[in-house]
Amino acid sequence: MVKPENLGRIIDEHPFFQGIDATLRELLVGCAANERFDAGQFLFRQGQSAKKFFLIRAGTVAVEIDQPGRPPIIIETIAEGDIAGWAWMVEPYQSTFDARAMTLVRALSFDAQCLRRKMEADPALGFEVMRRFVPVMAHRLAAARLQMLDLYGPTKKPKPEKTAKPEKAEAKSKGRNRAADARLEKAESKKKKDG
Amino acid sequence: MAKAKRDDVAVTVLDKDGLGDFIKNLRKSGYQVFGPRRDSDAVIYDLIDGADDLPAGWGSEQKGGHYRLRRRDDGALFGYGLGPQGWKRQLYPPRQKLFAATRKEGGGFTLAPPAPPDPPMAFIGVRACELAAIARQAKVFGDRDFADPGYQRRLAEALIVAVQCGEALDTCFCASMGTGPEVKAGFDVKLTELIDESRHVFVAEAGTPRGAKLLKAAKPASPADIKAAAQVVKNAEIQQKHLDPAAARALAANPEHPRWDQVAARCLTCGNCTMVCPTCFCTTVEDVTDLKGDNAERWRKWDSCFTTDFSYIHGGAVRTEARSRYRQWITHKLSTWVDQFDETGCVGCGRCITWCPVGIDITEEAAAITGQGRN
Amino acid sequence: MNVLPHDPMVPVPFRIEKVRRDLSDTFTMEMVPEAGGDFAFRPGQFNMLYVFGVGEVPISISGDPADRSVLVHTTRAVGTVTEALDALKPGDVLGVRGPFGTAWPVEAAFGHDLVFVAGGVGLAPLRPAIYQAMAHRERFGRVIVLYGARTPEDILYKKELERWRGRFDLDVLVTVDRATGKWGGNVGVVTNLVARGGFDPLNTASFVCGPEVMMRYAAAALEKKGVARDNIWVSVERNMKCGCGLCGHCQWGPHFTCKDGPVFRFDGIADLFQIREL
Amino acid sequence: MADIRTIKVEALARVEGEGSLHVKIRDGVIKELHFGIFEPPRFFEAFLRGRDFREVPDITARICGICPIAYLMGASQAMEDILGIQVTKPIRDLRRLVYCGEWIESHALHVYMLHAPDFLGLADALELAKVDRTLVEKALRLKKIGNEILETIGGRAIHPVGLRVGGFYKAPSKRHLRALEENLKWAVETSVATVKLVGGFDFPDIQQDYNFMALHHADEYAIHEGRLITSSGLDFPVAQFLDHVEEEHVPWSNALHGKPKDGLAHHVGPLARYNLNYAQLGNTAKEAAKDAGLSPVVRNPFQSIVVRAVELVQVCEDALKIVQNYTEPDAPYVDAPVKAGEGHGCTEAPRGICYHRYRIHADGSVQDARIVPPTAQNQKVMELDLRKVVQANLDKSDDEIKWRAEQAIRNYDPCISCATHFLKLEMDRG
Amino acid sequence: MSERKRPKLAVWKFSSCDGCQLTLLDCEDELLALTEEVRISYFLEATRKVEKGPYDVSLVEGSITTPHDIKAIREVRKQSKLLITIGACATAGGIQALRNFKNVKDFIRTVYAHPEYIDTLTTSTAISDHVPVDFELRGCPVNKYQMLEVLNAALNGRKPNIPRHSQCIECKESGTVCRMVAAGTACLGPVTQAGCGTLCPGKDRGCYGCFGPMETPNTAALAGQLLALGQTGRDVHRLFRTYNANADAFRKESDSHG
Repeated sequence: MVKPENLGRIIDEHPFFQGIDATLRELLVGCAANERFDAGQFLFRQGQSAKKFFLIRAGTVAVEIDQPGRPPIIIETIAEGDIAGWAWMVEPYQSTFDARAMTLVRALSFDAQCLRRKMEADPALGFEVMRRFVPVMAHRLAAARLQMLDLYGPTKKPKPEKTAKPEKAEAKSKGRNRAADARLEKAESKKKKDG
Repeated sequence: MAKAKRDDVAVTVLDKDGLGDFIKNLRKSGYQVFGPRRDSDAVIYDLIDGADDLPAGWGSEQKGGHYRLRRRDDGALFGYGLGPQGWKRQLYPPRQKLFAATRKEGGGFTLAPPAPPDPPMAFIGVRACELAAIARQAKVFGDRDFADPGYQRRLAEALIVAVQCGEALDTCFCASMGTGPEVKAGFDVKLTELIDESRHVFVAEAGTPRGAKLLKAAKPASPADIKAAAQVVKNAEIQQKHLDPAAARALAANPEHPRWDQVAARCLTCGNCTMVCPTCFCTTVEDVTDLKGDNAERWRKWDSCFTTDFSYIHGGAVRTEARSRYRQWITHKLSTWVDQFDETGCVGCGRCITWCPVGIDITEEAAAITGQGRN
Repeated sequence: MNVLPHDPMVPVPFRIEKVRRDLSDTFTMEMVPEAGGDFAFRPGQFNMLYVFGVGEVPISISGDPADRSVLVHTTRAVGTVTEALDALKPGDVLGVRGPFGTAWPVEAAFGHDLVFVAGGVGLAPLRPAIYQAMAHRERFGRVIVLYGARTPEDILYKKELERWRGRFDLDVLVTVDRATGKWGGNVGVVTNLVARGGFDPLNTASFVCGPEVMMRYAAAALEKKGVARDNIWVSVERNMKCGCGLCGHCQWGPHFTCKDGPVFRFDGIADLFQIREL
Repeated sequence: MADIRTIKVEALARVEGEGSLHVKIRDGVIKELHFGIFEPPRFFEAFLRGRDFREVPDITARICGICPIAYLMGASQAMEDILGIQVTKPIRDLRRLVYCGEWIESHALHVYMLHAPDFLGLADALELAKVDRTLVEKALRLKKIGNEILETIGGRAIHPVGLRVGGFYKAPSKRHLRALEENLKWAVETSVATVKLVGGFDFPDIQQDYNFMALHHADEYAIHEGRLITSSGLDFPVAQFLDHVEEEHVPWSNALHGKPKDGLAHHVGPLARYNLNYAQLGNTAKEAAKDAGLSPVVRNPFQSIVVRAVELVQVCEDALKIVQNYTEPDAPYVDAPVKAGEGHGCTEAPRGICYHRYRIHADGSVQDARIVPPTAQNQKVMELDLRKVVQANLDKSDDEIKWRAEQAIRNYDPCISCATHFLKLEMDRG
Repeated sequence: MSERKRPKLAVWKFSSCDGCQLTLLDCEDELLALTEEVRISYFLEATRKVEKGPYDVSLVEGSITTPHDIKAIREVRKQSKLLITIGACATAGGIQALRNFKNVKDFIRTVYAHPEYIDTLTTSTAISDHVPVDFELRGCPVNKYQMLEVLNAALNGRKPNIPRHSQCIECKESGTVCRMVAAGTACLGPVTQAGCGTLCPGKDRGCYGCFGPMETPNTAALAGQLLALGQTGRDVHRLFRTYNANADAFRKESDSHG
């Protein structure tokens, strides 16, 4: 374990805590620890109780979802300067993703229980941590949405004449005439049988 | 005290026959002469054979979405107001061939320039606002890095006979836009029609040496004639409609004004306003081929920012809604045109008001959006 | 009257020398004027490419501006004309009009860190600027290429990016939206890379090219990082029929995208980005 | 074992619309023969109710893309009959001219592109073009001249927009009509040559004893107005059409069979017109007919192609005369106040008489509509012809019989789309 | 002439007047040239020669009005690489779609003999209501130049130059004076797709909408203006309810002036 004074320096240098008040910093240091993960090791796992969050100091972490029978889906990669894990702040304090070290990762971890207790006791600290966390979460959410947009354009051409109309036709057919057509066919086959 | 006039600003007087001879001379000199002519329901600008084709005694009543020919009792040749379309029809035709391409044996293709140009044109009856419109388009087609040589050539060759307005239509607002009613520049010959109990003549003033040459044989005007001609245009200064061009610049700064939705509810996005606007210059291109695909041509066609195709980029149109298309049109016309060409794109002819099937009025919309109090 | 200029609406025939497939739907063509001669352009400019009988499209030039002997275009086949371009082979002829438009101000960025932010095929219009910057490498601080693609299979100029990445004087960071196969690199949008890039925001010029939404967010990320608006440039796409300010289609607020752009300084157009259906 | 042959033509080619033929032969005897029209009903008469009378000409034009003038004009005349409108001479001339255009277009199409290939053993005119391209080019030019007349007066060839109750929306200028003159001169010559050409074809020797019915006009070869006459001796105004003709519904066809009440199946179209109005043909047409070996009475249905060509000569010449003598009307149409009433209109479509009857309310809305197109009237005689043709060719192969039978149907230039419109029939089991 | 591979063209007919396929035969100047570029494989109106599918291009005329039609159009779709509908019937149901607004049984209560012989649907619908369509060519009938343009574009792999904007733009390009403004004539031009060649306004009458609704038709605003010009609600209703009555925009507008 690294000594608290060293942790304090690391906290000071990390952009996430830039400009933090010295007293509050000391409170934080009390909950912090320095950690290291080899490539392949998990920082936390989906479904587990979120006991910590991490300030990534070096290396790359994959935030991913496991799927049976296929390789896990990487949702995003986070790296130096980023925060990993915010589930510790939101009830029921359960991790929603896996966080896997893609390379050697050095990170500062914060004990969630310790921090939550201190935050409740000291609203100034609570506010300060929240103030720094909310933008991170907001940014992460925005980035995730962007990622879903298929921003760089479709690979398949959007045939304007060809697809526009058939889509409409399909939709329409499903709604109205396809169903009507099916009914008719039924009626017809019945008629044949009857006749 | 009468002073001797300089030769190159000869002011003369033509009677109706004189005007007829004038047109005849133009035709003789090889010009295709375009002028006002009565079609069934309107006075249009078309090829004319002589002064007899001019719409003698026809006037027009124009307001939002409304145009009617009216008989005048003074027999005026130029009393029809404004035609449905300006001179861009002639100077920048609705369809122009850009080139023809032919496949070569063994690959590749050759490009042939379009057909040789038509003979030069002469325009009879160009109003002050129309002169301004021609100047605006000339700037678009030649002022900056790339010029349109076809437009430049047609305009350079065109002989322009302007006519001063003796009265304003209900849709006119050239006075607001500073383009009229007085004809000041950009003409070869300027005509002012004078009609009273005793005579029906045209005071003709040359604006260029070419114009002066055409008037050489004509009778000089008397100071009284000149005074009377100057008086004619005064009547046209009384105009119903106003538009504050300086205030209208603020349109671009109001992209979210609720009025856009109101006008969109009325707007048909039919594109009539852009088609009749004498400064609207947008075009699209069409590629055509013969069936075998060995010969191809590319044509330039008038286009309108009211079509969805106009703003199409792969995936879809940028301006899908009527509000954004109307906004594009009026904002460009009155506001961003100034950023682009240091002057407004509107000359106050009022055609967009008359020929809008539902009578949307550019002056009202501009005033409402820029909060100029008038509504 | 002055001498009438050459009609900018008439194309010049170019012969295709080489075609390379970059991605399943993207390809790079090298062409030379059929009648011989050079082709000069500035990075960021575009040409109107005409396929016989089919039509014309604006395509950015993606080659090295220092090499005037060959004209290079990278195109994605997304519509009728670009698909027809895709069908052309070496030896075929197409029509070229241009170059048109404004350029990436590479020289004006001398003395700064230079950050390229590209998304998808948006890397193509930036490539000439990257070439030019590398030709004057000593005039810049750090030079960084941040590139985002949809999947690892959609990464344009993959080999070239590898080559660049191997250089000590050029940082290349690539990210994908979705990791596939053996991808071991970054996952996430390209804007995330901006936050990580080690450049001096107060002394950085940034050239951004990609889909409009991506550019909006990339510019925001750059601003957040501390890069001033007047040090950010973006390349905007609008419908173009003439390429030279005559047809009116590409108007965007007060601008003709074809001649006032496609490269705009961000401070001049940031507000326009916010207006819907402009 | 009985020798049973079934000959089916599922879908007739080179006719307009969709029709079929079904023949059952047992031991060398025709047991069943149905010429069926399976063009689905379109309910024109039903949805015309409630429409404004001014709309009727344009709407009924949509019954048929090949002879829209027959509907535009028949409907207009019926409305004029109600309103008491008499059109002026220039309008009447324009009407005849535009109708000539339709005849030229339709006859040229039928003679060269639909019917002639049968006589030459070819599948279509495109095969003919391979044999004689110039001939097909001439045919197309002739057809185009007809269309040009339609376009000049009506705006377009199919469903022209220029015609209305009382006349025209806008009369063409003298200059515009004059532009047709040179082409029409060529058309007269070419149609004379056409008579000669088709007169030389081989015709199966079949003589039928038809009861012809056609419009008749004392001063001209009747096209757009006249009285109705029959070879059985009837002579009555068009208003009495329904007193003489009734309709019958047969199970194998979507079209009603029109049939005279006097019991004699009647035949309408070129043969009927030629036989009943020979005296009104112009000299050029008469001579062309004579040169082609046609007597003033023609009863061989296969020779209808020659008669059609003779009519081409007639209408090309008529059109030329009108174009040369045209004066622009003072007003393009004649108007009159609306009133309630019943009116009739009947004209000679290229394939025979097309009858209209309407009743309108005082506000101008249609109360009731009745239209009897030519092909419906001919169905009966077509079946009679077919029986004869099939019987005469029983020794031939099925394919040969099929071809002969198709040809016999094409003798009538059947316009099947027209034939079905007037059915007001129940859809089955909704 | 060498028999190089020409694309196979088929022309199909459903419920219609035949006018649109006749338009193909009306291409007098281009017909022979066209047949050098395409192989006419199925076109009953012109030839008894029938070739089996699949076809490269199918032109489909007419609307779907019988149960048999539904089966047939699916088969046509299956056999066709490119399916192009031609005309108002095929793209909007045509004039016979007027039945869609009525109870067809009302039509039938009238005298007629043997309804059991007939098989028909209660509606007349567009081809695209039943199968995917690659391109819809408008008009009642189609314009022959547009038809050639679409075939030409298909042959040459380019986008057809078929505008979707208003008829007004075409009127202005041709220099035709606006009937509505200059004579107060009721006109559907502002909401109708261009392409006919400015026929009705060129003949001094208002456009009656045979090319169907344009891309973004503001029918309500036009209807308001028509009323202001003195048309009655019934007039407006009827004006929108003709050859493209079943096209969405026109149907809705006519419904609101019942």
